[in-house]
Amino acid sequence: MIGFLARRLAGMVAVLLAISLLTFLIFQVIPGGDPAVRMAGRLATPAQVQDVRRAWGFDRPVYDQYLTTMGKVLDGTVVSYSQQINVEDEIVRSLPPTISLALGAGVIWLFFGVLFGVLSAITAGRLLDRSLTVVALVGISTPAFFLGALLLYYFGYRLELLPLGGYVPLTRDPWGWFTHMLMPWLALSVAFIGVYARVLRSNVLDTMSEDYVRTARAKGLSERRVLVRHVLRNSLIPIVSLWGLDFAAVVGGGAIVIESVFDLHGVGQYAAESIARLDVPPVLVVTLLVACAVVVLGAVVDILYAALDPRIRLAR
Amino acid sequence: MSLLEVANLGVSFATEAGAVRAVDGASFALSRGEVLALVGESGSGKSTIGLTLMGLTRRLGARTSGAATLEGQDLLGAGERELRSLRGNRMAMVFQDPISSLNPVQRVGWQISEQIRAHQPLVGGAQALERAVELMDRAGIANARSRVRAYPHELSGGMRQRVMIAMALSCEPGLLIADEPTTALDVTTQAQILAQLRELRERTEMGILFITHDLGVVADIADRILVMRAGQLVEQGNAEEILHAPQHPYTQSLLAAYAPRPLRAPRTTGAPLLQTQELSVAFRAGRRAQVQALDGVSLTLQEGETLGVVGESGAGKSTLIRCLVRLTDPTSGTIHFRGQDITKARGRQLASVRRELQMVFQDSHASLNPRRRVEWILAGGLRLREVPRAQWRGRAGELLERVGLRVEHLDRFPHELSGGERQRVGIARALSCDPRALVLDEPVSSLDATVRAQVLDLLARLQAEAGLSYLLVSHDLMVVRGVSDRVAVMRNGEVVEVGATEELFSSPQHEYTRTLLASCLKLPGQVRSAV
Amino acid sequence: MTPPPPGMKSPPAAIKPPPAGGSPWRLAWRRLARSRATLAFGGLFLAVVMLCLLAPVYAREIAHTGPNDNHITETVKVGGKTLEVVSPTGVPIGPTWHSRFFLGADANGRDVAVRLLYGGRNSLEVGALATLITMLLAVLIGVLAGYFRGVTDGVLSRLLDVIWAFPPILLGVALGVALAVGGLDLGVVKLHSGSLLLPALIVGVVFVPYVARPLRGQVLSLRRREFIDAARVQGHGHMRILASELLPNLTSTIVVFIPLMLANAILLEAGLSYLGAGVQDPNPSWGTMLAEGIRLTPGAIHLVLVPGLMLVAAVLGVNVFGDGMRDALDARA
Amino acid sequence: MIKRSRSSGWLSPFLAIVLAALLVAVFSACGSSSNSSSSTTNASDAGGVTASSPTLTVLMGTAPDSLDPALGASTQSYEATWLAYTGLVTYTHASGAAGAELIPGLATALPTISADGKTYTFVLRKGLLYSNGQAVKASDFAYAIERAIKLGWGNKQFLTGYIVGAEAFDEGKAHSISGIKANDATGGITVKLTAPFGPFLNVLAFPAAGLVPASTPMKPLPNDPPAGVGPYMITHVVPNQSFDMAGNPHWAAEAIAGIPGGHSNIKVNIVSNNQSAAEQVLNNSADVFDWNDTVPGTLLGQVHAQASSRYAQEPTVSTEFFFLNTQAKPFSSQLAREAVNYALDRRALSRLDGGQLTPACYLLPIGMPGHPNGPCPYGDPSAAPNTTKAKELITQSGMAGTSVDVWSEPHPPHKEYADYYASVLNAIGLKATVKIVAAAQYPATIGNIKNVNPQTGWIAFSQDFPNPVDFYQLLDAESISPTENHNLSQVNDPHIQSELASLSPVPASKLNSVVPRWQALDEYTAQKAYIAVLGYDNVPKFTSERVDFGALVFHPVYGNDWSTLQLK
Repeated sequence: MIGFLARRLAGMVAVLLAISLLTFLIFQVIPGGDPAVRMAGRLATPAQVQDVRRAWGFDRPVYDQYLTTMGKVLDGTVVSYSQQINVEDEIVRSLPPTISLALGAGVIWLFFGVLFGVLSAITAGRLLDRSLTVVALVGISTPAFFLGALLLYYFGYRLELLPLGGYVPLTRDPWGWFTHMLMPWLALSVAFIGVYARVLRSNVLDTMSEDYVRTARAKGLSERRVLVRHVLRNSLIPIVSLWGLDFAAVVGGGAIVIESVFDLHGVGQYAAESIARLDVPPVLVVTLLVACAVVVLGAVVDILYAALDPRIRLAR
Repeated sequence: MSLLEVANLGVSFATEAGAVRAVDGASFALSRGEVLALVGESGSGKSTIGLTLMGLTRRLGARTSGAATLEGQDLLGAGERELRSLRGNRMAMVFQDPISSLNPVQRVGWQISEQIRAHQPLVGGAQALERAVELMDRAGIANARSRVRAYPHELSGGMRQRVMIAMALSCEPGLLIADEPTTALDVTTQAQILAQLRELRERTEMGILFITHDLGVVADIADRILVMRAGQLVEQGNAEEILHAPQHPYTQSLLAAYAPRPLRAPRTTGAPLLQTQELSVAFRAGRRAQVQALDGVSLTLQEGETLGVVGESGAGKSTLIRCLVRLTDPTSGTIHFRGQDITKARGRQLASVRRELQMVFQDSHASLNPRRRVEWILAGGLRLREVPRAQWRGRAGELLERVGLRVEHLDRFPHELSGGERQRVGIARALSCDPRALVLDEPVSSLDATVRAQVLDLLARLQAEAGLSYLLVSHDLMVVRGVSDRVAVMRNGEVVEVGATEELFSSPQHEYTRTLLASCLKLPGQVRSAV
Repeated sequence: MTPPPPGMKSPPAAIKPPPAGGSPWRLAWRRLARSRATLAFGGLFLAVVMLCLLAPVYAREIAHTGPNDNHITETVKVGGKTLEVVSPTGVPIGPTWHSRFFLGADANGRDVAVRLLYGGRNSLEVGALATLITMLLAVLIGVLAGYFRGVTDGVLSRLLDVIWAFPPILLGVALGVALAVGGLDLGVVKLHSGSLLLPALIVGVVFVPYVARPLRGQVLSLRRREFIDAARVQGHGHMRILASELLPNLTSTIVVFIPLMLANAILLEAGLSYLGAGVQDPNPSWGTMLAEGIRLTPGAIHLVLVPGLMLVAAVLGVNVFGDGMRDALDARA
Repeated sequence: MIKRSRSSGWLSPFLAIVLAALLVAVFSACGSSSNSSSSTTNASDAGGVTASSPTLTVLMGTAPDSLDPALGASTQSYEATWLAYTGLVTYTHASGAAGAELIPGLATALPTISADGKTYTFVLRKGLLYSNGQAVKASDFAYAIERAIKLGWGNKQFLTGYIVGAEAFDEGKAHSISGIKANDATGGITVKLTAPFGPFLNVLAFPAAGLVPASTPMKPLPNDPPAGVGPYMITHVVPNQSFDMAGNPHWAAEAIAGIPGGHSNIKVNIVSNNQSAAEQVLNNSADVFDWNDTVPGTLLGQVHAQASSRYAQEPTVSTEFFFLNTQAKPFSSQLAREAVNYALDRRALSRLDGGQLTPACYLLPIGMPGHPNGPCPYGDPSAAPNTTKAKELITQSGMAGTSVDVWSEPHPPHKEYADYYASVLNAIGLKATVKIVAAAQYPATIGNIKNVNPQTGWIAFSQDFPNPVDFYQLLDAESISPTENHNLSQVNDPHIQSELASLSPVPASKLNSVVPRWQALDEYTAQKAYIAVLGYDNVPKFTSERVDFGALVFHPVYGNDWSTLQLK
C-alpha cells in the first residue's frame, strides 16, 4: 500500500510537471499573447510596454519564467496578470459553486444512470429497455450547453420557474442554492446518465452470463438476491472507478461550458475567462488542480477497486 | 419410486442460426444411493440435461418437452418459486470450472452460508457460517475455520472444487448433479475428489448424476452408465456391462479410443539433436520472492525419437518448452540444437534454428489467428522458406492433405473448423517450415477421445514419413506412454526421472512417478485418461 | 428473429450453432442487416451527410443566397406579408417555411438553413478528420506500447497520462486560442489559422488516450495469445507480427471506436466552438451557430434549436449505428 | 441576493408552491440581503449615506479590472472609484455637456496655471479626513501619483509623459517625482510639466490621481481598496462576483460643493449573461443595468412595452470605426478607402448592434468638442449606401480582386460587424476574409505591424476625457510603432501633425476657442477617408421601477452616477 502510494505520487509529480510545462509553453507561443501589452494599458507606448516586461520578468528566458511562476504557484503567492489578485485565493472562492455542481450532478447521474442501466438490463430486449436505450443515446448525443440553453430558455425565460443563472451559497440560502443549481445539475447529468446507463447495462448483461451467477441460481437464491448480491455487486465495481474519474474531471473544470451557460462563477468559468484573457497563472493553476484531482482520484479509485474486488492487487 | 425420473426429455434452443435441438427424447431414472454416469463427447447434450433438470436453461430460452420428476415432483412444469425451493435444497449441482463458478468478490464461507440461509430462514448468520466450516471440514479442506474467510482466488483448484461440493451438500440434497467436476483438475486431485464423492454416496444415500466425457472416471465411480451422442441416448446399462460388453457401435468406438496404445518398439536412436544442460528459469514474483520455474533441467532429444515429458500443472513443462523455442530466456544453463549453442541466438541464426525446430500448441483455438483463413496461416512458413507466392496455394493444399484435411479447408476460418481439424492445421503450419524437430505442447489435451486417437495416429505417421523428432509434453501419462520412446517425469521444475517408456511404466524408480501412476491406474486392466 | 433473452451472450458451449460460413465480417454484416434500428439511424446520419453535401445546390437553387451573404436591411415576403429580415433592434426573422429563409435568419440576416448545411459540412469534416487523427495516433501508440512493453510502454503510457489528465475542454480551449490567430507552424507543415485541420487536430489529440488505452490493453492480452507465439516461433519479424497478426485482431475494436469517436468529436468541436476555440470564422459550424444562437436566445430560439437539433440528430445517428455495430461485432469498446 | 418576483398575473398551484418556497427562502436569508427592507427610509440629509439608507443593486456585465484606484483603468472601475477617490479636481455631477466641466475637488479652487502652461498650483482644502478617519495631507497627492505610476495604472503615460521627473521615477532612477512639490503645512501643491498639455487637468480628474493616505501599501489592493475621500467607500469585494459601496462616514462633515453625498447603499453584482441581467432589471429584481452592456435586441421589444418609462438610450462619447491601413494594398489608394465609406450601410450595422448605433462618418463623436456639423463627404450615413459608386471606385483604383483580411474580436456585435463588412467588401470587388482574434489578443495582434500589419478591422474608441486630443492620438504619426501601434491606419499626414502640435497644448479652459479648428481638422480626416466610421454608440440607461429614473445622472465620462441613484 505504501509502495503503491509512493509510486503513484512519483508518477503524479511527473505528470503534473509535464502538464504545467505544456500549459506554460502553449501560452508562450500564442501570437499576440504578450501579457505586457495588455498590462501596459490602452495606447501605451513601446517604452511603457518594455517597462512592464522588465518589471514582470517577461524579458527573461522561458525556463526562468517557468521556474519562477511554478515557485510562486507552490508557495501560493502567484497573482493573475489581468487583475493582479492572488490566483489561489480566487480558486478557493470559485470552488463552492463547482463542488456544488459536481456533487449534485454526480449524485443525480449516478442514481439515474444505475437505475436506468439496471432496469434496461433486466428487461433487455423488451419495450422498456428499448425506450431507455433511446433515452440514454439521446442523452449521450446532446451537448450539455445546448441542453442548458434550452432549459434556461423554457424554464427560465418562458415559464419563469427557475432563476436565470448565478450561484447562491448553500449556507446563505439553501432553497435558493437548490433552485439555482437544479438546471445546471440536469444539464450536466444527462449525458453522464446516458453513458452510465449504457455501461451498466452491458456490465450487468455480461455478469449475468457468468458461471457464478448460474451457481447462485443453482443455490436456489431468489432472483432479487441473485441480482443484488451477485450481479450488481460485481457489475457496479467498474462504475465506481468511472464515477471517480468523471467526478474529478468535473471538479477540475470539466464543466466549463455548463458553468459559463449558467454563470456559476466556478473554477471552470474562471479558467475559461482566464484563457480568454490569456492570463497564464490562473490557467496554469486550474490545469494543475484538475490534473491533480484526476490523478489523486485515480489513485483513490484504484484503492477502492482493490477493496471492492479482492482479486485486484495494487500495482503500478 | 426412483429419486429422479426423466421421460422423453427434449430440449431445444433458439439461436441465431435457427432452432437447435440439444436433447432429443432422453429417458432414464436414478435411484437413491446410485451413481448414474452420463457419458458423451462434447456437444452431445449431456450438460444440457443437467442444467435443464436444475431449471437453469429456462433463462437461456430453452424449450422443453417430455417429463422430469424429482421424488414425484414435476421439474419441467414447476413454477419459478417452487423450483427455487428445490434448487440447492433437494437437488444441487457441482460445475466443471470451480474458479468461474464461485463469486470472485465474496468469501467462500459467505457463499456457502448464503445457500443455507436461503433455504433455512431460521438459521442465523453465525450459525450458518459455523455450518459452512463444518461442511468444508467434511469436504476435506484442512484449516476450514480460517479458510472460510478466503476468497476463491486464494484457494487451489482442488480446494475450490471442494468448496463447491461443500456448498452443494449444505442442505443435504437428495440429488447431486456433478457436471464434469474433475475435468479441470490434476490427476492426483481428481483421484481425491472422486474418492470423496464415493464416500459421500455411501454416507448419505444421495443419488448422483455424474456428467463426464471421461470413460476412465466413469469406470472409477459409476453404478450405471448412459451414453449420449448428438442429443440422444444411445445406450444405457450397468457400468460393468457397458464397459466390458458395449452393444452400440458408438459406445464401442468410444471405448476403443480409450484402449491402451501398444507400446512402441524402442528404436535405434541417432545423434543428439536438441540438448539442454542445467537449464534454469526464475521468475520474479512480487518484490523479493522468486519462483524457480525450471531448476537445472538437463535433457537430450535424439534424432528421430520421441521424448515424452510428463508432469502435473506447475511442474515447469510449459516453461521448458518456451525455453526450447526461445520464447523465454533461461536464467542459466545452455540449449544446443544440432551441436550449436542457441541459448542466446538472435536474428539470422535464430531464424534458421526456428525453421528447423517448430512447435505445435496446446490450444488449437488460441494458437490460430482467428482473423485469418487457413491458407494465409499456412503461407507464413512458405514465405519464410522463400517459396514463390504463386506456389503458396498449391503447397498449402499439399500440407493439408498430409495432415488429413482437404484442399477446400484452405478457405476456412479457424472458427469454422472442429477442434481436431484445427489441431491438424496447427501441425500443418509447423510442417510448412520443413522442420527437423517438433515440440508438441499438450497437442491432444483439448480434444475428445476419438479425435485424440486420430491425431496421435497422424503424428506417428508423420514421424515415420519424414523422420521427425518429437518432444512431446503432456500431463496425461497414457498419451505419453503410447507414443514415446523415452519419458521424462517433471515436478516442481525438476526432472525427477528419465527412462525408456516401458521401463519407466513397469518399474518406476522415483516415488513421485509411482504416485502419478497410482492415481491414474487404479483399476488394473482398465485404462483411464483425463483431460 | 426474437432478441436474445437477458443474460444470454451465447448459448452454452455444448449447443453452439454450427459455424456459419464466411468471415467474421460477413457474420457481423448479417447481424447488422437484421437490426432495423441500427440501419435506420445509420440512414439518418447518411441523410444528414447527404444534405450537407448538397449545401451548394440548396443555396443556389432554393435559397438563392450563400452562407455568408448578409441581408440585414432586406425584406422578405411571407404569405403576402412583407417582413424585415432583421428588425431595427436586431431581432432576426424566425422560420418562414418558404424557400427564402426557410429556417429563419441570423443576426447578420444570413439564411440559417443555408448556413446549417454549410456548417454541417464543417462540423462533419472536423469530426471525420479528428476521428482519423485519433485513430491513427491511438493505434500507433496502443500497439507499440502493448507490443514492445518495457521502456516504450513506459514512455508512451506517461504521454497518455499527460493528455488524459489534461481536462479535454481546457486543453482544447487553450490550444484553440493559442492556434486560432497564427495557425500552427511545424516547419514542414504550416496550418493556416482558418484551416479546419486545426480544430480537428485539437479534438483528435484530446481523445487519443481514450482509444489508445483500451487498445494497449487488448494488445497486451493478444500478445499472450498463442498465435502470436506461434508466429514468433515460426521466425516472423516484429513488423510482420504487428501488421499481419495483431492488427487484423484489433480491427473490430477499431471499427467499433470509429463511430463512438466521430460522435464525441462532433460534440467536442461544438463545445470548443461554444467557447470560441473551435472552427474559426468565417466558416460556420453547428457549434459556432449554436454559440451565436445562445447569445440571442429569448427572441430567436430558432437560432439555438435549428443547429442544436441537427447536431443531436447527426450524433444520435452515429451513436445508435455505432451501438448496433458493436453488438454485431460483439466487441467491447 | 437576488430574488425573482413574478410579473404576470396567473398562478398555477405549482407556482404557488414555488412562490411559497421563495418566501421561506427570503425569511431565511437573515435580512442581510438586498431588496426587501426599509424602502421608506430616505437619506434625510443629502450629505451622506448611512447603514440605514436603502440598498440598490447595480449589475455589471464585466468585473472591474481592479478596484484599487492606482490600477483600475476600465470604465467599470472608474464608475465605482470616482465616487470613492476624489482628486484635486473632478467633474461636475451632471448629464450631457455640463458633466464634462471640471470643478475643484479636494483643492479649494481650480489651479492657477503659469503663462507657459507648465506649472499648476493648487491649494488643498483644510480639515479633510479619509474614509478611515486619517487626516488628508498635501503630500498624499504626490504619493497617490507615485503609486499609480509604480503599480502600473493603465493610463500612466499621461502622468509619466508630462510631469517633470515622473519618467525617472518610473524607471527607478529617482525615489520621488521631482516635478511635484507639496507643503503639508500650507496645503500648497505645485505640479511642473515638461511641456504644456491641454488636457492635463482632465488627467488629474482620473480616480487614479485621487488622494490616498501615504501609509497605503505600495502594492495592489484590489480586494481591500485603500481609504479615499469621496461620498462612498468600497467594501466587501468578492472578486469577479460582487462588491459593495457604502457611505463614507467622514464625508458628511466635509460636503464639498458640487459633489452629492449619495442616497443609497450600492451593491454591485457581476452578471456576465446580459440576457439574465436585462431580465433581472426588467422584473425589478435588480435595480440598474450595466450601461456598458447591451440589452439584447430580442428583449428590447419587451423593454419598450413594459418599461418605457425607465429605459433610455444615452449617447456616449465614443466612435466605432474600421481602420484602413494606408500603408498596404488596397487601402493605400484613397479611392479604395472612399469606396468603403460609400459602400457601408450604417443602418445595417446599427441593426447588428440592436439599433443602438448612431450612423456617422466623423471620428470626433457627438458630445466631443470639435464634432463637425457639416454633411458627410461620401454619402449620407443614415441613407442607403451607394454600392455602384463604390464598385466604380474600386475598379478605378485598380485594387479589384485584392485580398483583404478583416480583423475583429469575438464579442458581439464586433464579430457580426466584421462578417457584414467582409460581405460588403466582397460585393464591391475585393476578396475579404474575416479574422477573429480573442479579445485579449486583439490589441496586440492588430497593433503588430512587423508580423501582422493588418489591412483593415474593427476598432472602437471612447473618450478618456472630454478633449479631442484624446481621439487624435489614433491618427497621430507618433503613435505608429512596429509592435505597439495605435495609429492603425498608419496615417502620417503633415497637415494633421502640424494642427495637433498647435492644438494639443490648449488648456481645457480655452478649448472652446479652438473648436472650429478641430472641426476643420476632423472634416479633413473624413475627406481623406483615413478611416471608415460606423457610428457612435448609444448605451442603455435602464433601471428598475423603484429607482427615480429622472434623477439618475448619466455622466458623459463615467456613466451612471451612483451618487444620484435613489428610490422614487
